Amino acid sequence: MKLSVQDLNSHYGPAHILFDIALEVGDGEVVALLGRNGAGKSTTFRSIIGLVEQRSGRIVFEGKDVSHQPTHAIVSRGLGYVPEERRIFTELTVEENLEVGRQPRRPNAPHWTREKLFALFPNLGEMRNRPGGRMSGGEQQMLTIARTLMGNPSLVLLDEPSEGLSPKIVEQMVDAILIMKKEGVSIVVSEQNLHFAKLISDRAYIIERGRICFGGTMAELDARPDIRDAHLSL
Amino acid sequence: MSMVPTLLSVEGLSKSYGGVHAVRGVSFELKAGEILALIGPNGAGKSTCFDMLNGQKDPDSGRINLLGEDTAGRPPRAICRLGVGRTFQITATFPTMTVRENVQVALVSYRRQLFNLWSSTPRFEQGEAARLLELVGMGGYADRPCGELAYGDLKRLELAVALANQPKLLLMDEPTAGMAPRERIELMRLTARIAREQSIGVLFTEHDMDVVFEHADRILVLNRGSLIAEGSPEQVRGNPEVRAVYLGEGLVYDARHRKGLSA
Amino acid sequence: MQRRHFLGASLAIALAGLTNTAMAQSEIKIGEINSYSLLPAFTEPYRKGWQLAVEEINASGGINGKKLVVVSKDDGGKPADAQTAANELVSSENVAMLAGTFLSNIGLAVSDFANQKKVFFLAAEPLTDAITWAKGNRYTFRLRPSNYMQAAMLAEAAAKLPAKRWATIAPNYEYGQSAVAVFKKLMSEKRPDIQWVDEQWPPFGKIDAGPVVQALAQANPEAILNVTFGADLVKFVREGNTRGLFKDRTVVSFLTGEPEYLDPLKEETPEGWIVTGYPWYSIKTPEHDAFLKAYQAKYNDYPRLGSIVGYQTIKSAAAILAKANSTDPEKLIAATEGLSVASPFGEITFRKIDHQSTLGAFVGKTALKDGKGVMVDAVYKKGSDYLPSDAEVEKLRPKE
Amino acid sequence: MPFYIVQFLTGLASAASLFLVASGLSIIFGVTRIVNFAHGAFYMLGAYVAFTLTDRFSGALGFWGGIVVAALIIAAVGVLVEMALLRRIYHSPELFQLLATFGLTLMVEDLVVLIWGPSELLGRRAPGFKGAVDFFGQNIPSYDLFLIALGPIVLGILWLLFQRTRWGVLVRAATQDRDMVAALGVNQKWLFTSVFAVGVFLAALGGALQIPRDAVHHAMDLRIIVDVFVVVVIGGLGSIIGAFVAAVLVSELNAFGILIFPKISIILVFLVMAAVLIVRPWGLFGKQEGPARRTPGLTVNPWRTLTSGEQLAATAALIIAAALPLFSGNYALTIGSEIPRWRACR
Repeated sequence: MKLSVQDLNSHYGPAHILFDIALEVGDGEVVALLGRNGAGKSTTFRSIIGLVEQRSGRIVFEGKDVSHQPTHAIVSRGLGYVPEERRIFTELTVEENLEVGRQPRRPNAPHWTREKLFALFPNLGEMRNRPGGRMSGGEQQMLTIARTLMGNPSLVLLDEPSEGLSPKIVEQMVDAILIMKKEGVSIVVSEQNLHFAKLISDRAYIIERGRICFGGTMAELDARPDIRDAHLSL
Repeated sequence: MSMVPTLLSVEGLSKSYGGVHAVRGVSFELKAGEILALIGPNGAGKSTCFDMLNGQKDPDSGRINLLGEDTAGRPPRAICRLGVGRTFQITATFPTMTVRENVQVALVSYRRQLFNLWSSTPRFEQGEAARLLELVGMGGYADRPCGELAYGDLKRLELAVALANQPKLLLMDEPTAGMAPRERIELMRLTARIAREQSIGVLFTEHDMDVVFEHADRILVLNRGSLIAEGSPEQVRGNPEVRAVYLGEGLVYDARHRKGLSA
Repeated sequence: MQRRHFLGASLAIALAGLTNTAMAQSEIKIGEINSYSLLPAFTEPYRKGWQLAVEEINASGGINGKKLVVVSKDDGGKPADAQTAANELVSSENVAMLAGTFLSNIGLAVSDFANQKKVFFLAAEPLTDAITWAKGNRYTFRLRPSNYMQAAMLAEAAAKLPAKRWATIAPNYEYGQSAVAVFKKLMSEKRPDIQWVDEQWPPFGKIDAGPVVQALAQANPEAILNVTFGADLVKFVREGNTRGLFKDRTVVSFLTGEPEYLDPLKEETPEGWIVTGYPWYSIKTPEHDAFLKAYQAKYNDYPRLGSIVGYQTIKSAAAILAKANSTDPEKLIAATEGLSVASPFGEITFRKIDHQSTLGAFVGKTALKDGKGVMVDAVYKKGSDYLPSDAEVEKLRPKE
Repeated sequence: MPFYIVQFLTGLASAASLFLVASGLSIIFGVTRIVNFAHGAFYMLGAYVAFTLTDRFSGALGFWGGIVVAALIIAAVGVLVEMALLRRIYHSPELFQLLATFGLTLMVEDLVVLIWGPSELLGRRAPGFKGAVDFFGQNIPSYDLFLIALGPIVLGILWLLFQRTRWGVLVRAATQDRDMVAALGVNQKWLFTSVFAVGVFLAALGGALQIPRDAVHHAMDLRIIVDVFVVVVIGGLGSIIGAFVAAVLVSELNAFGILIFPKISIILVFLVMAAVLIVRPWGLFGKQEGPARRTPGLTVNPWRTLTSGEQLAATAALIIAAALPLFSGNYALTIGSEIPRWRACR
C-alpha cells in the first residue's frame, strides 16, 4: 500500500469541506479522483499534503503516519503534489523551476534527472532558460509536472492536469503519465474529463460534496451508468 | 442565407509583443445567428484576438468592422455600447449580491441609469431581470446570493448578465472552462438556442472538442497567430494539419466526434 | 448583580480621586518633565543634578520645614506628551509648580499649558527667545541663558574677527532657526560689512554630512557659524576634518563647549572654535568648587552642563517656594520676580520684566588635550550683560 | 565642475550604506512579507557592536575583522529574533507585525542606552582610509571611495547569491509563492530564517561601516529607517536592483538638493517618492503583485467576534466611561481620557 487515507475531515474556517474521506492507492497504481468542480478534489489533495491547516484523520504514506507532519516533511518523504492552475514560478526559468523541486534520490522511487525530464517533455528542453511566465499554458502544465518529478516522488497527486489544455497536449499528458506509471510512480489524478481518466487509470473514486460516493475499478464504473449520471454529469 | 447580415468582419488583424507575432493577418466574418468557434493550441493567439475584438488591446494593423462600424482601437466601453456582450473566463459576478441583483446591475448600466438617483435598484427592471433569468433557466435562483451558486449555475448567470446588454454579438472566452462535461454541453446548448432565436452571433474559444463539434456552425483554427484552417466541423476534423498541431489522435474526446480522424 | 458591580467600580474610582486631593500636608511637590528617553545624553546628568539639589535641600531642613519631593515625568520628546504629563502632575499629584523641559517646542507647549491652567512653570533648558518674549506669559520663568544671550556673547567675540564672508549651518527646527536669525541680526548690527555666503539646514538628527560640508566648502566662507549639536555635530566635525573644511577658517559655535557635546568628539575635536560651554575643570570659584565636590562625591563622575541646569532649577524652585511660603501661583510669581538666588556660577536674579534669569555662560575656545576636547581661555559672561534694554524687552513681550 | 563631480561621489558614498540596509529590508519583505520595522535597530546594533570590537582590538585586522564579526554577531541575534518572535506572527495581520517589530525597536533602544550609555560614541577611523584624496582642489575622503566601490560589489555578490545558488533560487521562488515551495518539499521555516539572517547581516554591516563617519548613538535606528523605507518604496519592494538605484537616487537628490533648496531637503525625497509612485505604483523595479493566491476560506479572521456577554460588558464599560465626569476626581478623568487616546509613545 502506497497511501492510505482514513476519516479525513477538513474545514476552511467555519465551513466543513471534507467528510470522512477514505481512499487507498496501491504501489504503481494510477487512481482517478473524479468529481465536479467544487466537489472537494483539490481540497482532498491539499489536505493530504498538509496545505489545509484544519484537518483531522489518518494519512499513512508508505507505512508511516504523516497526519501531523508539516507539508515540506510529507513532500520530502516522496509524496509529490502537482497543483491545479499551474503554479509555476513565473519569474524563474525552466531550469530554475526544476531546481526548486529537486530533492535527493530515493531508494524506492524512480530517479529523475533534468535530461530524463527533457526527454519526457521535449518542449521544455528547447526553452531551458525561458522564464516560466513566458510559456504557454500547455508548456506550463508540463513544467509543473516535471518540477514535481525532480523531487523523485514515489507517489504523485496530480490535480486536474488536462484542464484548459488543447486535445493534442492532453494526449501528450496521457503519454507522460503512462511513462511515469511505467517507471514505477504511483499516481492519484483528479479529473472531470472521463475520457482522459479512462486512458490512464486503474481505479477511480468519485467525490461529491466532500464525500466519497464511489470507489472501484474503471470497469466497475463503466458498468454503473447510474452513478456516473448521478454524481458526475458526464 | 444572403439575407442574413454580417455582424463582424475582420481583415488582416495583427498584433505583436516585442517582436513575437501573437496574431498575424487574421481575417474572418461572422453572420447573425451564427456560432463560430475559435480553436488552437495554448498560446496560439486566441486570447489576443479576443482582447482586440472587445477593445482591451489595440491591433498593430488590420480592420475590425462591427455592425458596419470600424471599431479597431476603440475602448471596451464604446464597443460594449455597440451591442457586444462578453462572458469572462474567470467568473465575473458580485458574490455578495443576489442573482437578481446581479442582473439588475447589468440592466442599470445598460440603460445608463447609473446616476439616476430616483430609481432604486430593488425595483428596477424586475420584469426584465426575471425574463432573462427564466431564459437561462435560473428563475428559481433569483434570491440566492451568488456566492452560494454552483459553478455551472454561475456560468449561466454570467450568460444572463451578458444578455442584459441586448447584444447582437456574444464573445465567449472558454465559456465552459472548469465545468463538468454534461454542464458544458448544456450551457452551450442553451447559448446556441438563444443565439438562434434572437439572431445573435456567437464567437467562442474552447478546448473541449465535444462542445465545439456539437455546437459550432463553423470553426476557425489558429496556430502561432495565423489561421491555418476554417470550415465546418467535418472539414476541420479532416484537416491533417489541424490534427497535427491541435486535435491529436482524438483520444480525449467523445468517439462520436472522431469521424474522419482515422483516415 | 451587574448593577451592584457597576456601582462598586464607580465608587472605587471616585475614592481614588478623593484620596489624591487630600494629600499629606507635610511635603511640597514639584512636577518635573523632561525628554529622558529621547535625549539621555543631556537629561541623565540633568537628573543627577536635580537629585543632588533635592538631597541638599532636605538635608538642611526642607522648605520651611516641609520635605521637598520632585515627581518626574518623561515627555519622550513630544510636545503633546509633555502637556499630558503636565496635566497629570497638576491634577493628580497636586504639584506646587512645574519645572524642566529641554527642547524649545516642548518648553513652549508646557508654557502654554501653564498659562491656561494658571500653574507656575520654571523652564529649565529650552533656549528659544519666544518663551520669555514673543510668547512669554505671567506663569513662566526661564533659567538658562536664551538664544539671544548666547548669540550676543558669541557675536561679541565674532565681531572682532577679520572674517567678512560667513556661512551658517543649523538644524532645521525652532532652535536652529532662531539661533541663526539672532546671531545674524546682532552681527550685522556690529559689522555691516560682512556677507552671508551660504546657509545649510540639515534636518535635526539626520544630517547627511558629506554633501553639506562639501557645499559649505564650495561657498568658500572665511568663518562659519555652527548651531548643530549631538550626533549631527559629531558627523559634521568628522566630515569637516576629513575634507579640510575647518582649515584656516574660524568657527563660531553654539553650545559646543558643553561636555555633553564636546566629550564625544574625543580626538576629532577641532581646535580654536569659539564656543559657549561649561569648562568644569577650570572654574575656580568657591560656589562651583562646593558644587563640584558634592557632585563628584555623590556620583563619582564629573558634571555636565545638564547637571548644573538640573541642580540650579531645583535650587531656584526651592528658594521661590521658601520665599512665597505658599503654593498659590500668584504668590509664587510675586516671590520669583526680582528674586536673587545663589548658583554654582554666582548669584543670579529672575528679572521681573521678562521672567528671564541672569544665569550666564562661559565663552572660550576649543582645544585638544591628551586626545580629548577641552575649552580654554574660558571667561564667564554674566547673563545680565547680554540682554537688550528694558525698553526693547517691553516691546518684545506681549502686554498682559 | 570638479565640485559637482565630488558632490556626486559624496552622494554615491552615502548611497552605499543606505543600499546595504535597504536591500536587507527588501529581501526580508520579499520572502516573509513582514515589514520589519526593527531593521533600523539591527543597523544600530551593528554599529554599537562594531564600535566595541574595533575599540577593543587594534590594528587593521582588528578594525575590518571587527566590522565583519559585528555583522555576523547581529545576524545571529537576528536568527534568534526570527525564531522566537517572527515565526509566531507570520500569519498575523500586517499591523500586528508592524507593532511587534516596532516594540522590538523600542526595547533595543533602551538596551543600547543601558549597555553603552546615553552619549554619542566616536568610532575609529578605518585603517588605510583615514584621509582624503585631492581631486582638482576638492577633497574626497578615501573612506568614501571605499564605500563607493563597496556598493556595486555587494550588489554583485547579492546578484550571484540569488541567481547562481540553489538557496537564491529557492528564495526567489518563495518570494513569488511560498506555499508552492513548501509543497515541493522545502522547509520554509529555515528558508525564512536564513533570509532574515542575510537581511539582518546587511543591515548590521551597513551600520558597522558607518562608525568611521558617523556618531554611534541610540537614535540611529529611527534616523535610518525612514530613509530606508523611502528607498525600498521607490525601488520597488523585493527588488535589490531597485534598492540600489533608489539609494543612489535618494542620496544624489540629497547631495544636490541642499545646494538649491537647503531648507526643504527633507521633503524633497518624499516629493520624488510621490512622483515615482504616481508613475509607477509598484516602485521603479517593483512588479505588480498578481492576484493573491489565497485559498478561499484560508483567510482566518484575526479577531473572534464578541459573544453577547462580552458585548454587554463593552457597553457597560462605555457607559461608565461616559458617566465619569459626574462623580470622579481630576485624576481619574485624566487617566480615563488618556486610555482611549493611548498610542505607542515616540
